[in-house]
Amino acid sequence: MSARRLVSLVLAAASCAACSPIQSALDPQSPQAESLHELFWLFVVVCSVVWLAVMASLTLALLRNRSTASEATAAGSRTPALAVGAAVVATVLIVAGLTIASFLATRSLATDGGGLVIKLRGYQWWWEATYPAEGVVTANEIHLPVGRPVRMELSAADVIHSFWVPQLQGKLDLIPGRDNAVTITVTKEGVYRGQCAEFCGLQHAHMGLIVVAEPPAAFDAWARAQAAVAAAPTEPEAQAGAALFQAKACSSCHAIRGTAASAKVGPDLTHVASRRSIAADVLPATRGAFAAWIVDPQTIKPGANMPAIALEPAELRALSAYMTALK
Amino acid sequence: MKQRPALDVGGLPLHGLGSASPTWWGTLAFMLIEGTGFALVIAVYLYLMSLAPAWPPEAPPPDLAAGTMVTALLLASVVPNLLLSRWAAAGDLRKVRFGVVLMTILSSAPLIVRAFEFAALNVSWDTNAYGSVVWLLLGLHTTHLLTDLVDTVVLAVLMFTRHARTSRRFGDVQDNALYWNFVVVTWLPIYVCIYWLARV
Amino acid sequence: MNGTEGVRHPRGRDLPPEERERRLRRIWDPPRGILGALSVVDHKIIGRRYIATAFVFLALGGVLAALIRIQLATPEGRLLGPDVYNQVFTVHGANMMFLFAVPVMEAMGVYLVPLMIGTRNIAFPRLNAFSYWIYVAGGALLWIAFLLDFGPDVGWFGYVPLSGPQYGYGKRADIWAQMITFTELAALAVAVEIVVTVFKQRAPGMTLDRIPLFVWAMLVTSFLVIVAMPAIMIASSALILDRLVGTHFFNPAEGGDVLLFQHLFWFFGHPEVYIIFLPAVGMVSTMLSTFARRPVFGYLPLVMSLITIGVLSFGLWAHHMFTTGLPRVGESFFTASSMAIAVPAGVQIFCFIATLWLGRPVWRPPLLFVAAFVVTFTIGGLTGVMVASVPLDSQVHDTYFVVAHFHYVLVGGAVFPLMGAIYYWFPKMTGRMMSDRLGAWVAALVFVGFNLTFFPMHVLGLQGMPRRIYAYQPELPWGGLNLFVSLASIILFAGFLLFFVDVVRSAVRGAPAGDNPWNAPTLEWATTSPPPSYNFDGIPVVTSANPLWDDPETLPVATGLRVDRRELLVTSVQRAEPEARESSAGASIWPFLAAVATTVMLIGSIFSPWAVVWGSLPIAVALVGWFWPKGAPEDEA
Amino acid sequence: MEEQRLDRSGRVLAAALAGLALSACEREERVMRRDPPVVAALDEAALLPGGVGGAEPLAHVALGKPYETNAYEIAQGKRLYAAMNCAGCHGDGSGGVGPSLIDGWWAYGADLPSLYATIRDGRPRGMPPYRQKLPPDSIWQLAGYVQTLASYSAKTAAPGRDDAPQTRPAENRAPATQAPLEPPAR
Repeated sequence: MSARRLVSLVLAAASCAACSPIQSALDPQSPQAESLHELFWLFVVVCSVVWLAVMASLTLALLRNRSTASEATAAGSRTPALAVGAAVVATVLIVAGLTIASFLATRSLATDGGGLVIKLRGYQWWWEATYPAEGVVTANEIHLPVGRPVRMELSAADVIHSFWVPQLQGKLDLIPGRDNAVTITVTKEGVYRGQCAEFCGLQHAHMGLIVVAEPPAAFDAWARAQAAVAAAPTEPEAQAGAALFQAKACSSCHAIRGTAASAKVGPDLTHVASRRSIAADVLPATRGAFAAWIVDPQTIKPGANMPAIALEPAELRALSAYMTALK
Repeated sequence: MKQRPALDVGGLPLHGLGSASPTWWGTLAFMLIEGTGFALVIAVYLYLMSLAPAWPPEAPPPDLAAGTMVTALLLASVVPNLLLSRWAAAGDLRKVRFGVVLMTILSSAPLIVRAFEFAALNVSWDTNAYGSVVWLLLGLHTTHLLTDLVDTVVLAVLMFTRHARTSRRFGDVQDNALYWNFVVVTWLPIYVCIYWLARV
Repeated sequence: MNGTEGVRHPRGRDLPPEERERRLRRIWDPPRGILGALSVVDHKIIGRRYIATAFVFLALGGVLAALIRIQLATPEGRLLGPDVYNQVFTVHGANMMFLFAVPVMEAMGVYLVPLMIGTRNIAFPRLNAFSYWIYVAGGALLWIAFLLDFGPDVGWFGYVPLSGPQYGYGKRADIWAQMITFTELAALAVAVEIVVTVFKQRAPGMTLDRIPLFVWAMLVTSFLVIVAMPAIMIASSALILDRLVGTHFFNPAEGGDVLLFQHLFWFFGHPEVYIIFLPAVGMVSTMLSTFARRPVFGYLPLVMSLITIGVLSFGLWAHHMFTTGLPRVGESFFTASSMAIAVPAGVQIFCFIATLWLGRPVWRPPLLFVAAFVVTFTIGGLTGVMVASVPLDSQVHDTYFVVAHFHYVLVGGAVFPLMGAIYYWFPKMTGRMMSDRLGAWVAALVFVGFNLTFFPMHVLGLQGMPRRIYAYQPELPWGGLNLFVSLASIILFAGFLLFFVDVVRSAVRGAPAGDNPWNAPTLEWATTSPPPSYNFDGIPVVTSANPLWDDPETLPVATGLRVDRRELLVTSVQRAEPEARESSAGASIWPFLAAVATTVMLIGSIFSPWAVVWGSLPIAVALVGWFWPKGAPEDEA
Repeated sequence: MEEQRLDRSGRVLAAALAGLALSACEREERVMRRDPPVVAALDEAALLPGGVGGAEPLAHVALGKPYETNAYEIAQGKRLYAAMNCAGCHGDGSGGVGPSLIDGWWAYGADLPSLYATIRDGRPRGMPPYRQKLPPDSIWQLAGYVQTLASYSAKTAAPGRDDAPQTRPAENRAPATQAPLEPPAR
């Protein structure tokens, strides 16, 4: 039993080492996740010791009087009563200890909000991020400055979602009619992945979120670029795409700041090509992926609210060129 | 296995009354279920109240007249109800017949006034959550009034048939009286919730 | 007037045994024919039907589990689309909780409690029949809806707003909510019967400290049902009202609250776990004592721990809501109470081990399942301590870690003991033994298969895999373990398959069992296997906690019950002193008709609120028919 | 005799189940993706001159009229009603700048093809065309939803009410209890 447990843990460690740890609670990258991680291993060690002790006594008990005889043994002795009593006392102490450790960890998580505020709003099935002070609206990918506490203000537009980036912080729900907030301080540069953790309907499985932690200077540059309106495309094909975007159904749902398109139904696409992925981290933000997503979203994310738009091949090329140009 | 007679129960009565009757305990268990249900709906009421910025929201509090009258009628019915229970325990068929007929009338009266209570709530169930929860409270209690009335009517009819003269039937009358007391007692906190918590 | 004197009724003790048996059979045997089968009120027949039906639902739920494992074996699985997958996992969960786990535990109680306490039928036998039919109707509602692509797709927990009027399109969520009404109605009915049976129908002399532990467990469970189930009925009714007539219980824009639903759901949902687990503890205690060949160690601490768990279980509900942002004070309270429940659970495990330590274990299949239970459940209990901690839970909540945790608790803690219990009581129910050899194989396959399937899920959860996802992207590092889990589940399925094979084979060709094949100490073994329709010829008189070990040859009995009507003994609550000879209701078609009327009303109310009004009339008629005296000897006293 | 009766009741039961199955499938099926040719065919409504009245596209009939009977499609229509800002002119359905949609009085016909044409091509005095703004299947969803708003007979499927402030009794209390109003004065 213990061997199997060990193997599994080794297996876990191995699988973490083998691939990039992009969404794992076992690879903490912020003080908050770090303290959760320490607490986790404390619990694992204590629980394993308890379990091994129980298993050892069970094995001994089973093997001690191994017999097929059918007579009942004489009434019990004092030893087991004492042992059971001691075990109960030990349980009480262990439980009390773990409870205290858990309270201490909770306290260590409580941090004051920093200067940066991000409003994260959950939609079926994507995330909208607003930086009120910086004037940035984006979707499915948020950038954070390293070392600065960030206050995430969580709200839901439709059903309950849950914000969870395991490497950075435990999860917290986005609940219609209620406001939640959580503070994160990322200490290491990197790209982290999160995912909606509360069942939210058809595409709950594909509601990813990318978190990019970068040095403050890079973050400021990013925020400035994101706050700007979209530059008019220069290539003729992309220009044709821009016209199509306004004429076709795209502009009924999406906004591109700096153009007439300002609908708030779907994600803001002003700088969509600057993101690492599209469709809530389902496809990379490449031209081919844009085309695939525009022409047949329901095969990629069945049930998503993006309808398929009938387009001529040339129109599709133009639109995807335009999307790719929205850096 | 071989059997060895160790006890003769032949002399015991064929039916126990009160706590010796399984039906009595069953009634108690159902009262526990329904009491929990009432308590939970009251908890829902208090929970929604604690969230609301104003209570009742956007509506005048319920008018007192009908609800208070129902309360008075219910409380008044307790006395004959207890008498009926005592007559049943004594096995006095004549008085029990009178009692069940009286209780049929006494338990339909609050039901009639209850109809006016819904109008006196000043809010519809689909106006807001406050309306929903007061309608639920009142509806749930009305269901109990109604079921107990049907039960009393059936029992009243039964007491005039050849099945009346058994201790089992007198037990039924006692259990029904017990249940009516329960219906009255559960009304009191609901009455306070609906009519008086909306005024504090 | 109460007929004690007056007419001389025939008494059992005055007759020769054969004649007594003939007369008892004539009044207690169930009626024949289709109508007779629908009128049965014998707790053994209803219990058997209940158990068999629950196992059918287990098998059906297992098929859904297999579909889930095939879908998740590879990244972006293409077997099921998101719509079907959501229905599959919802129906799997709802089916296992509401149609298998709770009913099967109550069914074991329905079958065993009257036998273990030495009475002839359960209290309110017609209510028992009604309960079974309502349960079948609820199960049929869920499964027919699912097969018609109509199945609920909102999770077994049905959180609003996803299940609410705006996002729960069509009638799928209503099916879920109404299925709950059906099963809870059935469960509440059984709980009332068991409470009253244990309180009032125990054999003379069975004082509180002589009640078998399984009966204690069922008693505590029944109280949990009585107090917990109204919460879910209110939650599901409020949901239906929101969806059907436009109330606003859960609409934040009109003063409602979405978390209110979660509070109500988990006020039921957490005790629910113990409703499933406590009977299993009772089964383990009973089997352990038989196969350790000594009375169970620590009777009093075990009873106290059952009661403590029952009470504490109501202080835990919010630990399912740690990620909703509850106030800190509340979280601390719920953390402390959730962890505290580890203490009584620990007491139970320690007493079990001490029993084995003092006894001479006999290696028959039930003991194998008990061992599997201790090993597996302890892991589930310890991961339970982990999820009770708010900070830890914020990482593992709604991930595969929790999926692993509750399968360890529910399968390890309840299904393993249940399978052992089937091996243990199968001889009593059918008169035939199940196979020791196959039993050992079943235990080994299920134990190994279960742990290989579910242990890696802890790791998957920590690696960030959320629950209830129909697919995952190949870039995420979960492919290997998921494939491993899916392959390992084949072993688990093989174990269950072999179990069903053994049940069917033994029912047809098993070796005859005899009255007491395990040399067990409790009263159900004092009668024949299977027991006659009247359970006991003479009502046993109890003088100790393990009556059959005191004297395995002769049974002290109470005599003097009539043989011309269904009669049983009512005793006092505390000391079980005889109080009355009570009649027990005979077979009747009315409970079935009442169940049909109720079914029509409840299903109709999914579509129109007026169904409640018009549907109540036939129910009232059926209930009057049910309770109206027919002049049978049982009706008069 | 007994057997025959069982046989007959079995057949009745089977027929009832089959009927239930059909209606259930119709009502609850969720088709998330329609093939592009089907979507194109949905645009081919044979309208009478003037764009009022006419035959539905054969494709809609062949699909089993999902936009009238399927809960999911109607709910999608409701979502689009909010997303396309229909409320900007029609309010919650009771009208505003644009005419009311719940009074049962339709200036351009209450049948689905006419509603489709109204949304797709627009109408004089302010109703903009959505031909370029929505694909045909989305317009059908919207038309199906709008039709339920003024429905005076129970339909097999209705949209749920929104979790939003309520300005009028919810759709799920339909059918409305009042008779169609008199046409508004011009």
